[in-house]
Amino acid sequence: MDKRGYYGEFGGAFIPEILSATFDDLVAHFNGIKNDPLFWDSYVDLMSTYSCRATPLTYAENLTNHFGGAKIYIKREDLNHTGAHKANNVMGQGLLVKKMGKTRVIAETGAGQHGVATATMAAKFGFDCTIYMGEVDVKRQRPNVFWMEQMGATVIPVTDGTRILKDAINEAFRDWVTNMETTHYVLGTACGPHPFPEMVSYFQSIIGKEARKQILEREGKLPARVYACVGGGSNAMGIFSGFLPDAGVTCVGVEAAGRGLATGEHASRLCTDDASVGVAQGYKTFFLQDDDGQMKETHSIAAGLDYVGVSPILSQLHVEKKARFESATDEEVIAALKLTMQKEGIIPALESAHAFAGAFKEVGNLPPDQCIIINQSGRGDKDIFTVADAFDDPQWKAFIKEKAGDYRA
Amino acid sequence: MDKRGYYGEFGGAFIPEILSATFDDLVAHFNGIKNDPLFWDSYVDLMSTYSCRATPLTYAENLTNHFGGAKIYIKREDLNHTGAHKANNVMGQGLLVKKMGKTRVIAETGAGQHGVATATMAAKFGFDCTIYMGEVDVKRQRPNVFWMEQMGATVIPVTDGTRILKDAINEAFRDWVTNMETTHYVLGTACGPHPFPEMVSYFQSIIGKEARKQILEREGKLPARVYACVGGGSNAMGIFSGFLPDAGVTCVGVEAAGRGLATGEHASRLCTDDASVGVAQGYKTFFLQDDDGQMKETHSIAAGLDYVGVSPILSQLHVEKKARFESATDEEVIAALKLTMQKEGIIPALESAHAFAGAFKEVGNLPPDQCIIINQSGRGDKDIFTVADAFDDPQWKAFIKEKAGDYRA
Amino acid sequence: MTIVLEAYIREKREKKDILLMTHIVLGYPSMEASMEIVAQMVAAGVDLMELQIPFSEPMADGPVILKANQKALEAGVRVADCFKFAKEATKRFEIPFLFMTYTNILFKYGMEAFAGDMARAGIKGAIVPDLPPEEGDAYLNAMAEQGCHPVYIFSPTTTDERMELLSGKGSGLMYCMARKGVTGKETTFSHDLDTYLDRCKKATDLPLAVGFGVKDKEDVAYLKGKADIAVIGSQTIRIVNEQGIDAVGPFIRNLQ
Amino acid sequence: MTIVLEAYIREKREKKDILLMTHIVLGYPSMEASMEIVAQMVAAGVDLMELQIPFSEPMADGPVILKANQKALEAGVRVADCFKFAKEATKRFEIPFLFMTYTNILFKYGMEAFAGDMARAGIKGAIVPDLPPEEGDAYLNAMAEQGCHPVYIFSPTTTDERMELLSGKGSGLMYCMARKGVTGKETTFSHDLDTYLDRCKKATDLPLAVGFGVKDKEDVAYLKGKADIAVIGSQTIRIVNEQGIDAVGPFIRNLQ
Ligand SMILES: Cc1ncc(COP(=O)(O)O)c(C=O)c1O
Ligand SMILES: Cc1ncc(COP(=O)(O)O)c(C=O)c1O
Repeated sequence: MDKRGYYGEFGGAFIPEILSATFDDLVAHFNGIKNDPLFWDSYVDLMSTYSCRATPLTYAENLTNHFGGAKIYIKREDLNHTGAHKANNVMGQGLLVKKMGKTRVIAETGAGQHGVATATMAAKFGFDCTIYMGEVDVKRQRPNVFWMEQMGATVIPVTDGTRILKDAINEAFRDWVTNMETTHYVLGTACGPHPFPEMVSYFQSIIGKEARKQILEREGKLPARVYACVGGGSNAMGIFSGFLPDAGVTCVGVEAAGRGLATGEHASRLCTDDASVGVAQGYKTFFLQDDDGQMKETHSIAAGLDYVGVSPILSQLHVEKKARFESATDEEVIAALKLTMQKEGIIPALESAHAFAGAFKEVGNLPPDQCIIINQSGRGDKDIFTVADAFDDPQWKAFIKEKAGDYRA
Repeated sequence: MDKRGYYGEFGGAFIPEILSATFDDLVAHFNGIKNDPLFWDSYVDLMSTYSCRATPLTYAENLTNHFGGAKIYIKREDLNHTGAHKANNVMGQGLLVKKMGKTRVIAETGAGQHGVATATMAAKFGFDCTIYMGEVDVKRQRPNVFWMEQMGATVIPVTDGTRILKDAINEAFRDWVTNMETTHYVLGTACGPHPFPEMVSYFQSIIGKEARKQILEREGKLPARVYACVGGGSNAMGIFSGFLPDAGVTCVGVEAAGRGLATGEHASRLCTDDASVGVAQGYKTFFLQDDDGQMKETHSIAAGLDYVGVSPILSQLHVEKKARFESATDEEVIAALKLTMQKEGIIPALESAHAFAGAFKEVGNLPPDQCIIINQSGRGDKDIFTVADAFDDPQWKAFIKEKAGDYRA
Repeated sequence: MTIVLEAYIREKREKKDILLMTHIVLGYPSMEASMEIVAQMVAAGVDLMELQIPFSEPMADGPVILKANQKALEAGVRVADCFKFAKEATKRFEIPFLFMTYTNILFKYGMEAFAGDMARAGIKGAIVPDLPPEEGDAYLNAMAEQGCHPVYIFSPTTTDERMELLSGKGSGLMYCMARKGVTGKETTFSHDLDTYLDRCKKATDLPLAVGFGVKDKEDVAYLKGKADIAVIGSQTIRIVNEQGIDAVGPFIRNLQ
Repeated sequence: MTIVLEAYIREKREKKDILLMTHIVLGYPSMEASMEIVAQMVAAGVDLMELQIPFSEPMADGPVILKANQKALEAGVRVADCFKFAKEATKRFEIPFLFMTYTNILFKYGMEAFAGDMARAGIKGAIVPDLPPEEGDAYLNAMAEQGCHPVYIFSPTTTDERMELLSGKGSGLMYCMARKGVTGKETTFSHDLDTYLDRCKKATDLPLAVGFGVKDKEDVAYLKGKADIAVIGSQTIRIVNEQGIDAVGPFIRNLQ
């Protein structure tokens, strides 16, 4: 084990001894593909024939008029196969797994998107597949569980800890330390031990590459700001990476303020002082933890943002002030989601709706000759149970009750 | 009213007097855009920035190996915004509505896809929107109803007749004859009075144009066969139109055999003798009707195929033997869906799965140096309630019961 | 024979300010009831009647007639039953009867056969709302051959030119929709209607029947001097639904 | 002082074929119970003990120890309580104690403060499974300064070269995982294990402790002559869960 993947003081690879050789192998293979000019082409080819890359950049004319500020563009990761940016990372790692000669993949999932994406990739590449998912998330994202299972994956509800994303990650590591010869752990976000933060960002950078080219074609200039929601940080890293070198572009990460930052029931690690630097799940970053270093319970309406840690690369961008981090409450997110549906006919995932909410707070203050890009990391129809609950839709409830009645009969 | 849009003996415009002027206007505007070389460009531009056209052509390597016959390609209409080919037609008509200066759109919907697509288009273009949907379909496609409503559309459950697609069409016409000054009826398939069959096929022809180009790029030759499911016929017309002039390409439309052609509980109009020529819903075609001309009840597991009539253009292709029509039973469709999910990580809509099932019956008999294209008209995750029921998934049922329990509390 | 219906109407009009045409759906609520309703209507002084052959897709009808169509079909009404009914009605009652139905019923029956059996059943003409003249060659020929009246419809959106076309193709009477929309909804009888009816009168020499939303004495009175015939459609079905068959006679009597 | 632990082990080994090291999670099921378990174990002849400071994300632990961690935290166990416990245990009992925990507990406490308080509490060393030597500079320095043993882990996948690296960084003893995976699962003691332990022996001069899946007399017997210490981890927690605290003494006695 050589390069440990540090970004300032963040990152590293705090892994159990037993995985040492596995990580050496992984780093070597990852370095191999990074240095292989043909690999990126094969990746882009896969993504443009199996998924629909380049994903479009949509001009949101009605939202723009509504806020009367900068022009709003939306990068449409929701149009990816399986409905989110997660596909980018997963397909990239799938190609890597083939190169490594492994036959089984495992993954954690929070929102279920990464699980569905991994199960999909496993079906396509012919790998065995096991998905770990916190029991709480299994409940709120049942449709995704159903599809994962139908695609041949085994979904294991994690009943330990807080039974959400972080616990699923622990459980995936427990599987991995037992089965690393055959198995690759497809980590779903730009977190975890090196090389995952770098590797996941590498695959997701396809978003930023495209978006930069597209906005230049459309507007002839760079955006003033780029907004992305921040769970683990992969979609943010993906789009930010296309604009970080550009001094004039502000990258804004939007975290989950849950029931409000003041309530403590949130999942904001960078935009509050509630988090502090720590080491868990194999890497060093800002974590929501107590003084002893025990991880706290987090809350977000969006399962995919409900996470204690954050990409070490984003932590470093935060510390260096190369990116700005804000937050949006559950309530603001629901309002942003409604507005976007009604104005543009677009349904962002609850995760993505954080980026929209963050942008909506600011865009009216920017002059109309500027433009911004919001990264729509995924589509919201997977969230119907959560959204219908959040909207408290009586007809949906009636429908579910009737359906349940049918099943009882 | 001049040109009546006949295809052999099929087609025409059997419309109430009150719509006469409306249809004249519609025909004139449609002719206008057809003859405007810039219109098609603006349409393609909209579709490639708001939806993700060109949709990919995916090589299904695992399915190909599984059947050991011709190479299987899948045209990925499921990756369209809103999840089906319906978006093509709807966005095209949306541009037309803007040109006509109308402010309100109405539509019928069966599977809900066309309703969602129309509600989406209405949100984007700022039109008022009312969707008519058979009560039976409202029940089986509740998630779609939820999204339509969230996007600002009014969904009216149709409680008359057999309470499915055809009844929704009648009801939409009833609205139209009352509100034609302000309102355009966005018919969702290549049926109905002229110019709808031609107009919907025109917008959907984008599928065939792309597919033809893509397969030539990938394979250097045309496919031996092209498969599409046939409800009203719009996705079939869309892809077939790219290949009809090619003598070497067989276009195969796959209809819904429901519980089996012999049971009479199906929706097959062209591949059986159960249907006969008739006039209803404004056009002449093959209908599933009794000797008096009363329409029969149809059945399909796929709400979008559960329709008594069929595009007059397809009827003529059938009579002229320029296309071949086959069918697939509910059971075959479920099997094809499962296989496709597990082999390719792709979830076809139940409608689209008919095309897969039809292709799977034949592809093994074609030599490996040939290729075929299956049109995947939509994605299946909208169908979770139907699919979970068809698969009889106990965990899904448990989930729904628990959810209902929460709502009762 | 094509002028028979017109002659009848003109003759009657000499004695009455406005004639009444009513509409029923055959087999709703039953074939026997339908006959009883006809009897009451004729006795109450109705001048002409439309007999609707039920169709599964009555696109131009509103909820009341739509439901009646469905119920009749559910009860098993066949087209042959309707012809039988027609034969009996025309034998029993002196007034002229028209068929009202949709294209497919004629098409499946065969245009010539339909017109022939119609004529033999003593039916004077037909109203087929989804069969515009552009699609009507076979129909018009068959009707002409049998001396039956193809009745066309004017609507408020019909242009003057088109009114002339329709007038040239149709015969017997001209059916003027009082407003847009389907049968059975409210109509406001207003100045707009007057202007429209003036246009109708200018466009055709045929007697004018005004329908869609005509439901009470007041409406009928309004039409006097503006049209030859007031058409009562959905309202009689509503009366039957709400007050029973025996309420039909008194309702009709009260209209005049 | 770095040789204190090794010296103790070698001395004990002269009298016993194999030593026993046991493992408990502090505060599970309660702090009092933990102390009672330690007492029973010492009385039953345990030679060394690992005291695990509970952590919310015990990535390398299997279900039994994982749940014990959680329960302890739910009961409110703080790191400070663990130091207090350690101080008392080292005072009351003669055997050497090690801390076992995860990096974040040390990191948040501060490496130097942690090592200092450890030393003051009489704890001989620490096992931190998610702190590989590559990440361990601060830790190693702090431990060295306080004369505490950083105990490293060999696993069946560790290469010979890496074993030497680990051996050079660690002291006190070398913890050899008997198999892949997490704590608390079955292990098959087989020829593969022998080959692996031979490799371990060649790579280091430190005493070898073998853990992961060692659960009964038979397992312990198998390790005689192959290792210096048998480590009983999850199995004692299982005994406590299933038979209560008082079963611990008899269980340990029966192992030897
Ligand atoms: C649609 C969507 N967006 C965003 C996220 C958050 O992850 P990340 O911050 O890695 O992009 C998730 C995670 O599941 C997701 O499903
Ligand atoms: C996904 C999908 N495919 C196919 C159809 C059938 O329609 P058509 O035959 O017009 O393509 C529908 C109709 O709703 C649909 O939703």
